[in-house]
Amino acid sequence: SQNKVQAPSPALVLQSPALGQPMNVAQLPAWTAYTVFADGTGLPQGHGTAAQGAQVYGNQCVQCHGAAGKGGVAGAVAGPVLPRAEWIKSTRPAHTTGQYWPYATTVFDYIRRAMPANAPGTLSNNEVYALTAYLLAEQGVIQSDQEMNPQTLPAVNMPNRDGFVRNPQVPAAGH
Amino acid sequence: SQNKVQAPSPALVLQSPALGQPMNVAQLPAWTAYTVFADGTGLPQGHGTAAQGAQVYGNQCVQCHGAAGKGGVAGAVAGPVLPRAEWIKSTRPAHTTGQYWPYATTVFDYIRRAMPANAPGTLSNNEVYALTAYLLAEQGVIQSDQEMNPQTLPAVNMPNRDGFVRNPQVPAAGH
Amino acid sequence: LQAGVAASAGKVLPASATETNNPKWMNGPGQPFAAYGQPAPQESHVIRRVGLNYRGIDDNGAAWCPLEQLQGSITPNGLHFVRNHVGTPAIQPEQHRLYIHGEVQRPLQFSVSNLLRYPQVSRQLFIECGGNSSAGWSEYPVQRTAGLTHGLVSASEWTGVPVRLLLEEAGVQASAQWVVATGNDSGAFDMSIPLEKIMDDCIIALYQNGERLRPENGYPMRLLVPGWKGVLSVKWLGGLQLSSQPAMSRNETAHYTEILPNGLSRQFTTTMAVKSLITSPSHGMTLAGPGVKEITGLAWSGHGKIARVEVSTDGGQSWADAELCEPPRPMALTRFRTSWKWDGEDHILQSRATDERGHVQPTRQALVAERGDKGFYHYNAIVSWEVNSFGLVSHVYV
Amino acid sequence: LQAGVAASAGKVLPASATETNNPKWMNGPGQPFAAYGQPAPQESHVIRRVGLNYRGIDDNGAAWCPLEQLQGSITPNGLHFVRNHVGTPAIQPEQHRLYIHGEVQRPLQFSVSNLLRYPQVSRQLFIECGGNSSAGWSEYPVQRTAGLTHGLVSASEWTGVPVRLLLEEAGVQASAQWVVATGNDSGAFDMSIPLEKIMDDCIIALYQNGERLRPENGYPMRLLVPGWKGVLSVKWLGGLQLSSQPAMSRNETAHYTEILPNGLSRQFTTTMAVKSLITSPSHGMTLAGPGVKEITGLAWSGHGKIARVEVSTDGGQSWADAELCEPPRPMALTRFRTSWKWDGEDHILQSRATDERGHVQPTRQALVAERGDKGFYHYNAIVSWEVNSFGLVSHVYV
Ligand code: HEC
Ligand code: HEC
Ligand SMILES: [Ca+2]
Ligand SMILES: [Ca+2]
Ligand SMILES: [Ca+2]
Ligand SMILES: [Ca+2]
Ligand SMILES: [Ca+2]
Ligand SMILES: [Ca+2]
Ligand SMILES: [Co+2]
Ligand SMILES: [Co+2]
Repeated sequence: SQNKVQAPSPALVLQSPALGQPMNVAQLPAWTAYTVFADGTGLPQGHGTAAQGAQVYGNQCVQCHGAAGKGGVAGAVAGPVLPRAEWIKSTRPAHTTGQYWPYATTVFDYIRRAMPANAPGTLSNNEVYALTAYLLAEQGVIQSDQEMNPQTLPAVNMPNRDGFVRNPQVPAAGH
Repeated sequence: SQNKVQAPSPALVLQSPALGQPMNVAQLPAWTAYTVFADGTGLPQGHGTAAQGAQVYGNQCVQCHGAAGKGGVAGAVAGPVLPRAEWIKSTRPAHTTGQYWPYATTVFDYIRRAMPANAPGTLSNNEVYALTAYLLAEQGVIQSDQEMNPQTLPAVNMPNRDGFVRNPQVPAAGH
Repeated sequence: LQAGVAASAGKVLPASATETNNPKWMNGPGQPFAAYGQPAPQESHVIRRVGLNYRGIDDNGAAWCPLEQLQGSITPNGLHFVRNHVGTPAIQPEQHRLYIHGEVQRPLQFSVSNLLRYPQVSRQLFIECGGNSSAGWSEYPVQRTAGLTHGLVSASEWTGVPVRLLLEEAGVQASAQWVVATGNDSGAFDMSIPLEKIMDDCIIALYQNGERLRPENGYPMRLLVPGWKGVLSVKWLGGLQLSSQPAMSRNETAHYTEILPNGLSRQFTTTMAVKSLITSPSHGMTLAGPGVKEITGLAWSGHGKIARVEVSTDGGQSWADAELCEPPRPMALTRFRTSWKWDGEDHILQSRATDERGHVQPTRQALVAERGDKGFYHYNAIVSWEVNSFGLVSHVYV
Repeated sequence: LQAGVAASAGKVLPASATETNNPKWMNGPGQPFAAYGQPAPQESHVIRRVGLNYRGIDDNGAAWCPLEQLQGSITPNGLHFVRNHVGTPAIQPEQHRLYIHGEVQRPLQFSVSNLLRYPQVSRQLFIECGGNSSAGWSEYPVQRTAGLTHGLVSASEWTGVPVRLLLEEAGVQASAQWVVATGNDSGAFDMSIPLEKIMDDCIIALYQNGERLRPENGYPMRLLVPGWKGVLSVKWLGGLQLSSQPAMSRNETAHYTEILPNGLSRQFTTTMAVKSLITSPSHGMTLAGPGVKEITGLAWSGHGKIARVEVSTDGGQSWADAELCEPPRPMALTRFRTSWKWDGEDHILQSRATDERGHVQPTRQALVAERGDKGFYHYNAIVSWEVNSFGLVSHVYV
């Protein structure tokens, strides 16, 4: 503005009323507490396998994402994983988890926060680990008997992990 | 704007599409044709007296403006006419037609365009002349037997004719 | 760096921290899309306050803009103030015409669809009723909200056709000095505007904040007379009659004239003077205990841009400049703000605006001294809100 | 001068000229006042166009702003574009909280009523979805209206609390470089924004065009990230988590990333580039015969103010500057206009914007050459509308 404070009287200063209330982070609601970062920060205790995940998937996901995650009304959540040079040749290269997503933690985080779309927040942490294991094993990204837990999940070697360049305008820090 | 046309190509010039359609002013609808000016311009042929006006008033006006125009739900349209020096002493000086309005033509014009408020545009020109005569005669501004017509109406000597000073920002021309 | 290597650095949360304790609105898909959106149901108290005159017809009165509930400098279309004499006409746009006649070379008529094809201009402009803030003339300070006292002002981005273009097309006769604008409400409301002003900056407004203007604000078109009293911005515009003389219509003789101390009345008042108002804190609010408060309000002037707004918390003894939000635009509302640390004592809050031509908003005392005690229109004095030690805010005169 | 003396000079009209031939809406009192106004029923065709994705839930999709039916540079709140993933949550404001946590000294929670008491700022800003105009990437020119192709952009005067104030209150830890913003839709939509941008100019928006923001636009509060892709302006904001690393959420990895010609994908794109669009004449309109036409449209840039808009009527061979309406504001929509005398022949209309930093809107050819054929987001190329000899306007590539 062209008209900044020139000679404020003592009582007139631009400042904050400081009305924020201190809080115990252990009481944060799930939707904001459960951000899972790529290095595993934020992952809850728990574990699950592809076999367990296949069961949950068949009950709660298949109706929207199809058999083995290969696509239904809501699109594929698992797909073939092609070498990048081949993948890029398609007109509309697939963005499926195994092919495109750089971090396995993101699969866990997104399923936990948003899926199943008609009843989000109803899965247990073990179910989310299991579903993540199931989708990754279906795509050959992990062994079909590998358990997903707070240690193994961030260590998964996602095929497209090095497929991204970052806009230099944002911090380089953090994965 | 900071960015006016600098080097317009031949086809690009700011101009009007000129889509107005010529018209015959005799066919103007009443609501815009019937502006009556203070010198009488715009008055239609016709005439009426206070006695005739009293009848129309009793049928179509009295329910809102009260007996003899002295006030009903919609306020007074006729009132006592006080000398200005006395009038100005009241807390809220009356704006009634005889006391305050500078031109009799305005009374005609307004009744014709807007009254009766529940059915405007239903009065004949003769009825409007008569109603104007009635309200003015009630207030002693004209004789009770004086006919109002295109010649007499603009000549009425309204008590507050010289009661106005004009904002110098507007043209001095025209009454 | 492999993600897995860093995993041990990650803080793993106990399962309990992530048990779902989400609010109920997160349990499943939300509301569907709406073709035309509406405010939140929880904001249903943010409405215009309708004041009816009960004069034998139902719709003579005003709907006041709830200024103290709003922010920024644009009025949402649903809350723009309305002053109607005989209700909002249900105009069929395809049957509506604008007639230009009187002292012109070629009388012309324009359909709405043809006018929509003209070059247009867009400007953020306030409209203020000449009778806004008339309660300020009362002997004792009226105890009503800011909106119910000063809410006959609103601002929109208006888009429309410069009237000049249409008058040039019709050919103005040398004798013409006035333009009589007539509306299509059932009272055929008419007002006279100097030709010079019309040619200078008046527009036939077709759009308000991006969309076609609303019925109660003049659909399908209204005149917009920037910075001048609102009654001149004739709604439901249908006629522009050029003339060497003004119409001397009922609303420019019997009303919208001001009785002066000398017993004469000022006629054809035009510009809305420089003015400002603190909208928060304002009458009826309660401050929740001592501490830092935002003081904010609106300033405007029919003469041009707002140059400065000062705020006082001691009834006008000392002043400090407030911050003006975004570069002020001429004849638009300008939001001002400042912070104030309330000590819990009695205080009188005031704002004082100055425009780019150097006009300064007067005290109530000065205004009444100049204009007398019979005023009704063009009240622009400094408004005083008293905060008492309970934090209650009321209207006072100082 | 007595009025009567001049009376003989007055033109007296024959009685026939004043017989009542008024339109029916003038026959009696009109509609009563409304507490909250609505558009004219005759404008009921001016609506957002809803495009659903039919992905197993009802409300995943977008509602497109009908740009070609609007004017000026403000979008009315009811027509602001909407991009929803899982519908609009029915948030109870008194139960809603904003949590600030992560790498801060003091985790804090804020109720809506407390946030409303903070100092605020008001700015006219556009929000544009990163996927707006994605149809431009298609091999053949998509034949859809301007709004249905480019209508994921809108502009409002947003008022809200600078996020900086709240973060300073919480105390930012030196390690923090990102802020993860989470919404309260049922998908808990989250995006990471650089802390530097947040501290610079981001606001917690509480008001939109003067009134509280609408449910589908984020009620009771949304993040506003000026000039950057719209998905970052997280709606129904509930959490701000400070962190040394970004969340790498689904929507900043699997989506809103751009596949480049070399097979890699660009991540964390930010600024919406300089762009413009002729909204009239545009696809689907018909010019009513040769003559003067207004060419008008919108220009914007996430880098700052629009400095210049040029218009071509010959497919980009020659250009002329258009008029910019009101002084452009940074990261707002700027309306441009010019007049064009159509000769009835085939013409290709284009607009080209330049911003104050000197960025010039590229041709489609240049954009595709740089970004390849796998693009979806951040399409800002010059748009070409062809007017054929029948006056029909369609979308072409040149
Ligand atoms: C009622 C329909 C529905 C059900 C059931 C459902 N989903 Fe989804 N899913 C969706 C929709 C819709 C989206 C896209 C949401 C968006 O665009 O924001 C989606 C997206 C996803 C994605 C991200 C895909 C991508 O490429 O971005 C994953 C992963 C996913 N779902 C996994 C699951 C799992 C696991 C389950 C079962 C626990 C499940 N979904 C059940 C509708 C469903
Ligand atoms: C149904 C109610 C109603 C009826 C019937 C009615 N009026 Fe009115 N009258 C009003 C209202 C309401 C106003 C004020 C309108 C406004 O403020 O714009 C008014 C105003 C007037 C005024 C202007 C008063 C002033 O000081 O500005 C005059 C003169 C008038 N009426 C005359 C008449 C006459 C003559 C008739 C009968 C032909 C009539 N009225 C019938 C309601 C009515
Ligand atoms: Ca839940
Ligand atoms: Ca007024
Ligand atoms: Ca006191
Ligand atoms: Ca009639
Ligand atoms: Ca986006
Ligand atoms: Ca052709
Ligand atoms: Co790492
Ligand atoms: Co004379």
